[in-house]
Amino acid sequence: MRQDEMTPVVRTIAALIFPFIIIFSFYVIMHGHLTPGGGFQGGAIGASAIVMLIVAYGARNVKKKAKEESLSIFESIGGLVFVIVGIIGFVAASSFLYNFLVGEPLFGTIPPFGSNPGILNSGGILPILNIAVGMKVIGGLASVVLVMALAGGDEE
Amino acid sequence: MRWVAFVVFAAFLLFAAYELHPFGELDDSRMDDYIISNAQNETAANNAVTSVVFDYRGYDTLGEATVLFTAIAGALVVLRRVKK
Amino acid sequence: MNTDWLLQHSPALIIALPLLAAFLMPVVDRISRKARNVFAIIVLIVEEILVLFLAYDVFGGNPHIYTMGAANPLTTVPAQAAVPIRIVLEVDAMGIFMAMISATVCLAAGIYSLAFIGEEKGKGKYYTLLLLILVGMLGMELTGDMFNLFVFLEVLTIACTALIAYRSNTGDAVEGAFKFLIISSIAALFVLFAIALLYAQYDLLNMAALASAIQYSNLDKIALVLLVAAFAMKCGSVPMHFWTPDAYSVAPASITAILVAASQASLYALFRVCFSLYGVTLNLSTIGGALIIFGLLSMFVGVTMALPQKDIKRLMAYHAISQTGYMLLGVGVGLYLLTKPEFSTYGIKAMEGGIFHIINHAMYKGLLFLTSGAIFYRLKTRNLNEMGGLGHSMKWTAIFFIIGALAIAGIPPFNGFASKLLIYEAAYKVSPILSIIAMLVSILTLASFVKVFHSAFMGPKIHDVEEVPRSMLAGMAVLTFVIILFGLFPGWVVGNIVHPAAQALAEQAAYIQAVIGG
Amino acid sequence: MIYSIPFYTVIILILVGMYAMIFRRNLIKMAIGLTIVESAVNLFLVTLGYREGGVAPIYTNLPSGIKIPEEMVLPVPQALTLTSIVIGVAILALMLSLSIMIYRHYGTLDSKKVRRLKE
Repeated sequence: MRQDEMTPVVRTIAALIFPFIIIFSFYVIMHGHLTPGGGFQGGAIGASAIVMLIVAYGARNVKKKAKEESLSIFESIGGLVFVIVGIIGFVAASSFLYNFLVGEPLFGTIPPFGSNPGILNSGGILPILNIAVGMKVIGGLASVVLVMALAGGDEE
Repeated sequence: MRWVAFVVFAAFLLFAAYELHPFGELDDSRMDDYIISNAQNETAANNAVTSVVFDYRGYDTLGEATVLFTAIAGALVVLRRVKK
Repeated sequence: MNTDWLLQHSPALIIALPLLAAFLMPVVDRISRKARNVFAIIVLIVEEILVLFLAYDVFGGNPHIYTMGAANPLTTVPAQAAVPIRIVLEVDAMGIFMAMISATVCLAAGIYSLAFIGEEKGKGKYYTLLLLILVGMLGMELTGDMFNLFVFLEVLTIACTALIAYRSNTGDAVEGAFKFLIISSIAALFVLFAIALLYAQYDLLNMAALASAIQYSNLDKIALVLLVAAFAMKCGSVPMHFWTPDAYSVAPASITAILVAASQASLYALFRVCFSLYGVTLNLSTIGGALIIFGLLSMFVGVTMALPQKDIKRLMAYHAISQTGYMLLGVGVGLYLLTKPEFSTYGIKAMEGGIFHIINHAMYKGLLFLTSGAIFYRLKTRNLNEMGGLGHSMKWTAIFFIIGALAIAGIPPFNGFASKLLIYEAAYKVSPILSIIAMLVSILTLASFVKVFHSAFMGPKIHDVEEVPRSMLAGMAVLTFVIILFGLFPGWVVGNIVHPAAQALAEQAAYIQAVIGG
Repeated sequence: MIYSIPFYTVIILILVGMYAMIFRRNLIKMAIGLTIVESAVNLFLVTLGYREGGVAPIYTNLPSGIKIPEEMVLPVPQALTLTSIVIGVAILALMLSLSIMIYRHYGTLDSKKVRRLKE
């Protein structure tokens, strides 16, 4: 006999605010090169949304929707994007992790020196790496909490 | 015995804090000044911290992403179910 | 895509390749078991080839410099700046020497694991973590940046911890891993604190730039103490050796072989800090004396603790401590003698002995751990009293064990003798007592391994077992090949590989000049 | 002296964490101690980068009249802190996983009662 789930009040509110937390996490990730924040911070926010679901609905129910293996593959993809961007840096340009997008149309706008309102289409490879790291952190933290919640739950 | 080690260690660290420069007055900031002044030009990003994290020290960040990946793989290995 | 291009980018490629493979592994693991095994072995072989390729060039001439993310990887200092801004990889003879050890041991352990680690849930993760250990070691050995060293130290620590606890269905494995993790993370935090102290004063993280700026103020002394303490903890030298037997004995044998190389990566970091970072300002004979004392203590404590052990891997782990003592003794004597002009040729000889011993130890101790794993694979026990008569059925394992045991005891045709001889000769110039103690420890080591051989392989046939699978033999054969090669041509190895490595450590000016020029 | 209070705070935090690691026998408390030391070192890195009256080194909507670079705090320590926080999370995750396994095997988290972990 196990009581994984919390009361309906908690579950409903968790389901309601879950999309907002995810959107906020995307905002933090996407604006990492303009405002405080970035891939790690946004990823941690996104992972905390999933952790909230684990707390509210119980690890077993979350596992039915998102297995820890698929979360860890999601994480692997984030890592792969990072390394591949790094390798493109020296295959196509000059050195490993070279910021080869500066000056290009995509993400390449160089902002004027000093204070400015911020241009989203800037930062070179930084936004791409932010997204990669964001994916990685969401997948990684969520899967490790999920695994620990599942492991802690089956003592008897 | 452990107390002696602890007290020696404490004195050692307090001496380090005593020797440090006063809070807010830096000894040297050549590397950081260069980064603050050139981050916008070289990396096209407004946030100098992000340009350090992903560009100037991007390799460290790769290592850090690896650490996270390693820890998760490790946790999955440690907590996996094997028959005795 | 010509050779020069490859050579120029190979420092980055050496790190990126196993990293890419590790990230790909969860995907490959889904395809099939066979694909995963073949993939892992191919990556390890390609890695070994890349390292040897780079090594051939580094030993032939100048150190390689690689600036991460710069418009030109060779310009470490940007035009308007006075100091290096980006992370610089600096591959000198010593670094690539250690990288060769790491890649070789990982290759042997990888082949060995094909059969040794059963086809169970988690083998995909096992290979992922094995590749990540390789990444951690290579990252530590090739980098020229303090904080980067810390990051890869942590990669190494976490990957090692996870694999020590790989057999998590036994309580011992988890305990050993926990102990290792606690010690390692304290050590890593010491390193980080020391880096912060250095950063606070000079606003630099690059090792060569720091070395040229260092003033040897009180804060630098504190940072030095913290760094030396941390790396000595990690490499299993005596005052902090207690984690070694616990962690070594519970890990799967293939991982224990890698752990030997991993603790040598910490030893390398210790040497790097002492020589390349603090070299000019330090009073070399003082630190040399300290290293000699640590070395002697490690040798003595290790071997005396090893004698009464019943657990074969615990016994070997204590011998690993005592062999670490030889390396510290060799390099310590070297430092001590280098300050005395009349003995400086002996000084460099002693350093060569210490450094040669690093590679020898990684090879023969790796081999010994692999043979102990082979015994465990068949008998499912590590207790010496339950073994016996294995020489009848496991002939190859017995031969590999004899080779490893003779090499560790320093018997002439094998490589252990060559490096120990260099150490004895040079230590004699400091004090004959040092040589006598070193030889005594060698004899005790031999006695201990004769005991193991006797109780495991000799005697009537008790256990009805077969020889271990071919892939395990192949893994052991790789290391045996290196041992015999080094044993037969010690002069060539010392002249062409070990001497440049010792020179690279001893000559701090060249290290600094390679990065910041002038 | 009075202006170095942040540094002394860091040292005191390190000592608190160290105390927990050395004198406590519960494995979870040891993990907590490690985390405190970790946070203290991170705090130390950030305080090292502070410059009297400095603002964050972000140009988006920067107030006018800030001298660049003299009135901005140093970005590198913040980046290092970010790295070391994530490393800390990774270590904590692994340490808690190991604690779960130890609890499952021995039914206790007391390091004295666990067989070989004497220290």
